[in-house]
Amino acid sequence: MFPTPIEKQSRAAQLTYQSLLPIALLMWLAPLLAVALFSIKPDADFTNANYWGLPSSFEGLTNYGKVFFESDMPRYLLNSVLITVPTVIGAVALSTMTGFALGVYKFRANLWIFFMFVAGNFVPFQILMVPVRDLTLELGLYNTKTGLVLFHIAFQTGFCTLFMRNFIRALPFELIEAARVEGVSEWRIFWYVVLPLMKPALAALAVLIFTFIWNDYFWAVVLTQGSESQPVTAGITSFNAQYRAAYHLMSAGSIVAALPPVAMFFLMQKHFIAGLTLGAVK
Amino acid sequence: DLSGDLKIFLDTSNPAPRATMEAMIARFQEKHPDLNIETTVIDREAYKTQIRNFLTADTPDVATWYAANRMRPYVEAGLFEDVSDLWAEPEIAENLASTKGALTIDGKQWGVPYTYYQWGVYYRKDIYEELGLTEPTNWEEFKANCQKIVDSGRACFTIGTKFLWTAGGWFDYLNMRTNGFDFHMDLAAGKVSWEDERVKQTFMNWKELIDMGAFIDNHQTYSWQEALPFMVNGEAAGYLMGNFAVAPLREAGLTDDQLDFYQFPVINPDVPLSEDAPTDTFHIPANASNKEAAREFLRFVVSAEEQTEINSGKNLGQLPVNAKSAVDDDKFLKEGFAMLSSNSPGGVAQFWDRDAPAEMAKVSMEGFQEFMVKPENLDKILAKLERARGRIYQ
Amino acid sequence: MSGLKLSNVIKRYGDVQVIHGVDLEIEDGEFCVFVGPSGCGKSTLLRMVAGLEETSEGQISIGGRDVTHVDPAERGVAMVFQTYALYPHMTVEENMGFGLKMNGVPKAEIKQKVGEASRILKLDDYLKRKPKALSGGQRQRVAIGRAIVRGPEVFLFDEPLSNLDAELRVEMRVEIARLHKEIGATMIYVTHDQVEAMTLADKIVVLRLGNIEQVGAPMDLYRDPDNKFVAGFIGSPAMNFVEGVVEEGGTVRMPGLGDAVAPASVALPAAGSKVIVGLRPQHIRVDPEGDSHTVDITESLGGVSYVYANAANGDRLVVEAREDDPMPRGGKVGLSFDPANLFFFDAETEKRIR
Amino acid sequence: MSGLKLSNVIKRYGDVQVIHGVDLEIEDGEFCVFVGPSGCGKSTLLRMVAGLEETSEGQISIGGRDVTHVDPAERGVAMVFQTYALYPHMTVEENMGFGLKMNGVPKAEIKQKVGEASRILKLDDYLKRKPKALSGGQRQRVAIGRAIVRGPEVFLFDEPLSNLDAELRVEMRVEIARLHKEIGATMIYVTHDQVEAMTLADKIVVLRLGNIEQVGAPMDLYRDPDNKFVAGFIGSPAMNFVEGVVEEGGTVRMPGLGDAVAPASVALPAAGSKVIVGLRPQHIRVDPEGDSHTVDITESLGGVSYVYANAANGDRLVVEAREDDPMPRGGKVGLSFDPANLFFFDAETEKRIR
Amino acid sequence: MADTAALQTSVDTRSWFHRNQQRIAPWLFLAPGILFFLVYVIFPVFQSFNLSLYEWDGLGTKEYVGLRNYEDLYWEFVDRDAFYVSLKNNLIWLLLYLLAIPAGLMIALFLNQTVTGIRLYKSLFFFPFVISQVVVGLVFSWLYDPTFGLLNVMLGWVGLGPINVLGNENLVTYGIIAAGLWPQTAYCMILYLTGLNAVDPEQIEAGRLDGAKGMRMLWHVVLPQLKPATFIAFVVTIIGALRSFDLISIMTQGGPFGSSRVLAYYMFEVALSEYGFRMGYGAAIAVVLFLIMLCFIAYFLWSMYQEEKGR
Ligand SMILES: Nc1ncnc2c1ncn2[C@@H]1O[C@H](COP(=O)(O)OP(=O)(O)OP(=O)(O)O)[C@@H](O)[C@H]1O
Ligand SMILES: Nc1ncnc2c1ncn2[C@@H]1O[C@H](COP(=O)(O)OP(=O)(O)OP(=O)(O)O)[C@@H](O)[C@H]1O
Ligand SMILES: [Mg+2]
Ligand SMILES: [Mg+2]
Repeated sequence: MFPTPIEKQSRAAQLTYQSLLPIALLMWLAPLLAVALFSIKPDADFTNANYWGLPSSFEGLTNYGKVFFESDMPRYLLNSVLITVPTVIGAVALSTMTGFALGVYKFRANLWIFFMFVAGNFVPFQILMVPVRDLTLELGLYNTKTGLVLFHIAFQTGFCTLFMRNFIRALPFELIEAARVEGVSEWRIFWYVVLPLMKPALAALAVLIFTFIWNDYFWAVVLTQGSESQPVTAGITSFNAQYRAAYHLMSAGSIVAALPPVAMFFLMQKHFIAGLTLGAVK
Repeated sequence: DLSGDLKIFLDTSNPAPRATMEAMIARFQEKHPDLNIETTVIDREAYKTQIRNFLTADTPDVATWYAANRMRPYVEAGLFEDVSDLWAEPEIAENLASTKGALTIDGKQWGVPYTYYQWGVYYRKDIYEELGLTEPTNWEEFKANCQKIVDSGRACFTIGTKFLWTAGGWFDYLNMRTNGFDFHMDLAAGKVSWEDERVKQTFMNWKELIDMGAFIDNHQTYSWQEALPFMVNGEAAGYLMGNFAVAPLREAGLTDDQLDFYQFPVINPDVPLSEDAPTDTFHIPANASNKEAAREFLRFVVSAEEQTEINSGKNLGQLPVNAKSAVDDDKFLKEGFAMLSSNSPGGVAQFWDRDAPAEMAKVSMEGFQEFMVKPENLDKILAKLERARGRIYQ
Repeated sequence: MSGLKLSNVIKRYGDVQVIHGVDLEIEDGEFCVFVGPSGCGKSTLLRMVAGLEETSEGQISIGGRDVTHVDPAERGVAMVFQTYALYPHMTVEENMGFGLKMNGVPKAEIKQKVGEASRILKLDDYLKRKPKALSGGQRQRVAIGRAIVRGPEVFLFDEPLSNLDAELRVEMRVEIARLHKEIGATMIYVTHDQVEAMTLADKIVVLRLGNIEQVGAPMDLYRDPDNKFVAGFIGSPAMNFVEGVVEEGGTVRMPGLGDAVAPASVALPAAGSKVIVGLRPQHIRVDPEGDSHTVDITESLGGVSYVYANAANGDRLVVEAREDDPMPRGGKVGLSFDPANLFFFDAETEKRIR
Repeated sequence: MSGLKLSNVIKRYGDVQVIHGVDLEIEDGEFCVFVGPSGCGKSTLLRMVAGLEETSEGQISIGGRDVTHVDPAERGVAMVFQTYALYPHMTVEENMGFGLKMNGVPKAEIKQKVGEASRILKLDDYLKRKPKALSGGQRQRVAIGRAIVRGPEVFLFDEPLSNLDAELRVEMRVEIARLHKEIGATMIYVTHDQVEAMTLADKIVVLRLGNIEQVGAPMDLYRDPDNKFVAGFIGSPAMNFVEGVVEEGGTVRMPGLGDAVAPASVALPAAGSKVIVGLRPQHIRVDPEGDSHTVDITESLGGVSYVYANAANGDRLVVEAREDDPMPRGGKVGLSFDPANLFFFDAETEKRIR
Repeated sequence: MADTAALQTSVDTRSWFHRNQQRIAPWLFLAPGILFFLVYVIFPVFQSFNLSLYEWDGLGTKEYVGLRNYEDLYWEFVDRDAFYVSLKNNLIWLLLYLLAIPAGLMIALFLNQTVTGIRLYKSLFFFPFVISQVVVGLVFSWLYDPTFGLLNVMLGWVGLGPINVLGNENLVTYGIIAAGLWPQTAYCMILYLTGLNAVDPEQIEAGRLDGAKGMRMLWHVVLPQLKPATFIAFVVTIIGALRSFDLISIMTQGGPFGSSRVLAYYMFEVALSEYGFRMGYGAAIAVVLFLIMLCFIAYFLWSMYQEEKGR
């Protein structure tokens, strides 16, 4: 292990390290803490220029209440969920299949198709903006959640395929051969043998994609408009436009918008790191 | 009577205007109970890009927009319905004559206005009184007032140029006062060089204010709303704005005793006064399906009663477009109405970003912002604008 | 009748040919072991029989049926992999029954067959466990159980014991031998372990560079190798080889063996030509009185010792000495042997001279 | 003078103690091998000598210098890891010279030392290659070279050959023995391979559960084990153990050996008490005429064969038969042995009864 | 052995599909993914190339203008206009964004311990990555706020005058990059943490015996082993830098006076913002951005190809 484990060092070093950790964390997360602080402050603190001090009164309930009951936030949140969840399911499903095909079968075009996905994944997505917007318009999906979901699924498939294929490559190939010798059809090998083994990858990928999609702003702006279909990232900007300079509300709104991926990450943390180790950093 | 569906798209997304419009539509619904009205309100900023999409696909029957150059691309693309027939009706022809020009392209009318508002200087009357100042009527007084305010440790004007257009307002006024309405319109139409001496004169006047510290610092990082607190707190004494600024200022606690308005003063006595008065409009998309109902709705909107109602102080708080309607008993509205109807002989402009083509508006307003921060870059900025002019108006 | 026949089987990967026309017949119920150095094509050949690799040319038939282009599942073979290839997410029971389940065998029948196999392999207590919770030997047994359950005509094993430690390896080896006795199916077994090959096989196939060098019963290969490669490959410690010069009168002089001259009752080449002479370590005795060789190192394993002795001409010989044999204490020694134990090989072709 | 001394060395991981006070002295230039079953603490002890694990209690001194709390780099030791631990991004040359470079040795000197080591290990042709482009045996040599270059007082090896295949293992084993002769440094070598331990060691240390069971020269342990554990651990195939009942008159009756009664010239416990009797496979002969045992399986390896015979009481014995010994053809056989070769152990403490 | 008879008879009755399933299966598995990807990613790339040869406002008909859009870009570049600024800023982004890699490594090394609660610390340190850039942008705008921002408060403590980071055309890009580095560093950190997990402990020990310590150990022994993590970190950072849009859009909208634009934002502005709708021109900018990115894509694919070949 590098660096030398702290428990092998002197007592003083251990103490220094133990006390340095929370300090470093505080500094690292200071901006976030500030927002959290803002979000429970009363309006008056800002007019009185009490930006960074302690809140003069605890207004968390009022502020968050306003966000939830007097704005479009709940609707944006719901939109985000309705966009993110189908995308995660769709992208993971598609890429599990492509990853399986590319990871397991040997055929001439294999590497080229794989490279197509990888290259596509790294394309600056701005180059897709105009054509995709037109395509979505033509399909009559402009400003619908479906339009956004379809695009996200397609675009994320690139990254997910890279991830899944590498993961499947790391599985022992004998498992598939064993099943073939036993007369299991290819589809059933996928379903009964490979899929159950991919659980960590599925979890890791789900978290990653959830984060990516939840936090997507660009495509939300390009493909949707208005509170009936925009996700929370775009919503928060119009929310902020509405409550311009109402820092306490903007903060509360931001925290609300940031919470789901954070929660998701916390819940799936273990799988996430395991999956990353196997899939991405190989 | 009218039947079928009527789809209305609105960009009046702020709470008060939204309620006003919804109430108005409800009244229209009452009149036409068989009509199935469907209203969609879209965020004002988003609306500006979304209109491109809904005019071609999933088209409503009525949509809000802005007059003058701002509607030109859609007119030229054949996306707006020609409503000259409405303007031929005596009711409209007589009462809406003053705004007809703003809605005319190629001799035809493409929509109807529903509100407009004056621009001018809103100022802190209490501070003026404290410093013994009066409303200026000419450039010298204007500057002298400003000097005194600056000396008292305040800024004369607050402004937030992050979204650029506020600087466009200053340019509108300085240029119209310096060179006159026609010159201003020629400039917007690309007929005059940006490196013209007259344009430079406008900027030199502006520079005088900048150099004396008339504007608040760091305005490039604020939006127009974020600049309001400076006025509320008394750190700045005035704000060149549209009448919509009154509501938030009042909301922030300024009473009518503290807040007042004056017309932007004369700079060049040789040119007649002209004003900015942006007009907001209703249009029928060319692809609309229920144009009959849409026309009826337009007639309804511009009717004298509705105009009185929706523009009243408790609603939009702006000026009615129908000559027959009453202006609300609000000191700013009255003053504005008087100013526009009697003290604007030079003409009425829509606003810089509506009068100039979008691309030019963007580039030039960026230039204005840069100029306000770095006046010494003027030559560079003008050269850049001139290059842009060469590209944009070909 | 489930014998196996390979006729002129060839395998190419792109341009490289790795199996060069193998002909082989394996009787029904026979235990056949493929041995050979790493990379010689053992696994490839086995996988071609299984159908996991396509056969480039030639024909494979199992039980008289041509299966050259038949799906692995339909060849009636079962395979046990070096890494066991157990499905980690299934219990032992599910692992063993998976193939049957996927082929639509009724549940009751699966249960009965799995039960039978687990009884044979003494896995009854572990049926509900996942592979992770099993020791290496138990996993290996499950892998075998999975093969048994399907009741194949032919079992294929690819170095099934190489992941076990020495002790377990011995145990499982005996187990596999017993299994073969019990179910009597044809088995093909790949290994590069001497001992496994010698002890398990009815028939050993020695492969080298994609060709068969010799096929035969273990002791036949040991006693009567066809060429130097087989002679050196079978038997541990490996056979010693020294140079020999044919002399007039059908004798061979061997400088590496203390210039000993041995009569050869075989068809030697012309006098003066060179031959290679082989002699197993077990067939040499150390003579503490001699001085033809220098003892380099002596390794004592308890029961036996290996003496590494260098001849004057640089040839190096290994001598296996028993506990009760006279042991050299370093320095010079002589070696003695029975000329009947000598093998002669052609110096060029390395073929045995008989 | 670079002998090594461990005094009451203890290792704890948190609450679990894994080394329980080991005392050991290793002479300068001695080749010492640690053996023992998996998990007994061999690696831990070695790593404590290297300084890679802290010593919880006790003292370690090298060449008379107390190094218990000295940095690994400053103990004058070099270590060869099981996985070689070559730096994959450096060439062979860089790998070997890295330690010197880190210690600021001038370039020319590094070059000279690396050259010397690579000559000894015959690595000259591979100096510019990366480890990836080397075979297992070559990698192992580089790992050893890296140790040699630093000219340490003590070499530490942790199962250095266990990743090589059988053939290479033999080759490298001989190489290490020769190396020890050539440079004469003190070496400590961990293995669980019987043969390596027996052939390489000057002194074998048998560990079990963090304790030393016995220390001694290989043949001493083989001939004179202190307890059943050592007796069973040293020697391959392992010693057979059967139950024995002490009879009046200093004899022992062994049901597992065909109810044979053997005289014992040792201090046996009271008549009627049980003892454990050990007998090595080499010391048994099959008697085809007898019928006390049933032959289970016979494994023939060429030179030797192993006969697995079951006694009537279920005891199972392994007999090593030579090529020229009479071989049973299955069925009933008898066994014969020389009572002098029997070992007796206390049934409770498993200590040797001498 | 009874089953084999059953197997035998079934051979011929099974369908063509069944017999060829190994050949067909990959294509069936690939079909939906490839279809989606072609329609939404691959074709649009070519459409963009095509569109960049047209002038189009998104409403009327397209007008073929050949390379005029590129010519305009060229002149913008020569005149040091928006395109030049965007390109320059993109390069600054590319360079400075890479700081996330050493920073992430440092934090990863700092956190690569096994004290109690370290897992919680690790995940808290990863937080910024999970948070939307929109929120990050907002938070940093407040941090930089010229009147009340914490930055100026702290500068005040050490007696330095207030600075308006986002209002200063020379500082603004660096200010936004600093905001972007925060989540990106967290990303690199997690990559390195997983990478450090995979470092061969025996090599570290060999290094210790060889007398390598601290920085020298890091440089000679650890970093070479972290190469895969570094590689991925490099790739995602480069891509992140070139794609940077959200932060600029939130924090400055490209301002003040366009000095914080990058290509990605500029093309959005040109093609889709309130004053924009020059689709062809936007596409031309995208093509330029694509060509820059292509260098990195090619490098990435090339090194992947090398690796695949090595298998
Ligand atoms: N997919 C492949 N492409 C090209 N060559 C291959 C492929 N698979 C195996 N080979 C080559 O075929 C030859 C035989 O390989 P095979 O795996 O059958 O050897 P083996 O005898 O099983 O060796 P080992 O004892 O190491 O398992 C080797 O030279 C190998 O390099
Ligand atoms: N870091 C650790 N924490 C707790 N226990 C440990 C640790 N390292 C080793 N042990 C325990 O110490 C004991 C000795 O381990 P060690 O690795 O020395 O065994 P070994 O004799 O080398 O075994 P093998 O032959 O398998 O290598 C084992 O029981 C092991 O579980
Ligand atoms: Mg193989
Ligand atoms: Mg160990």
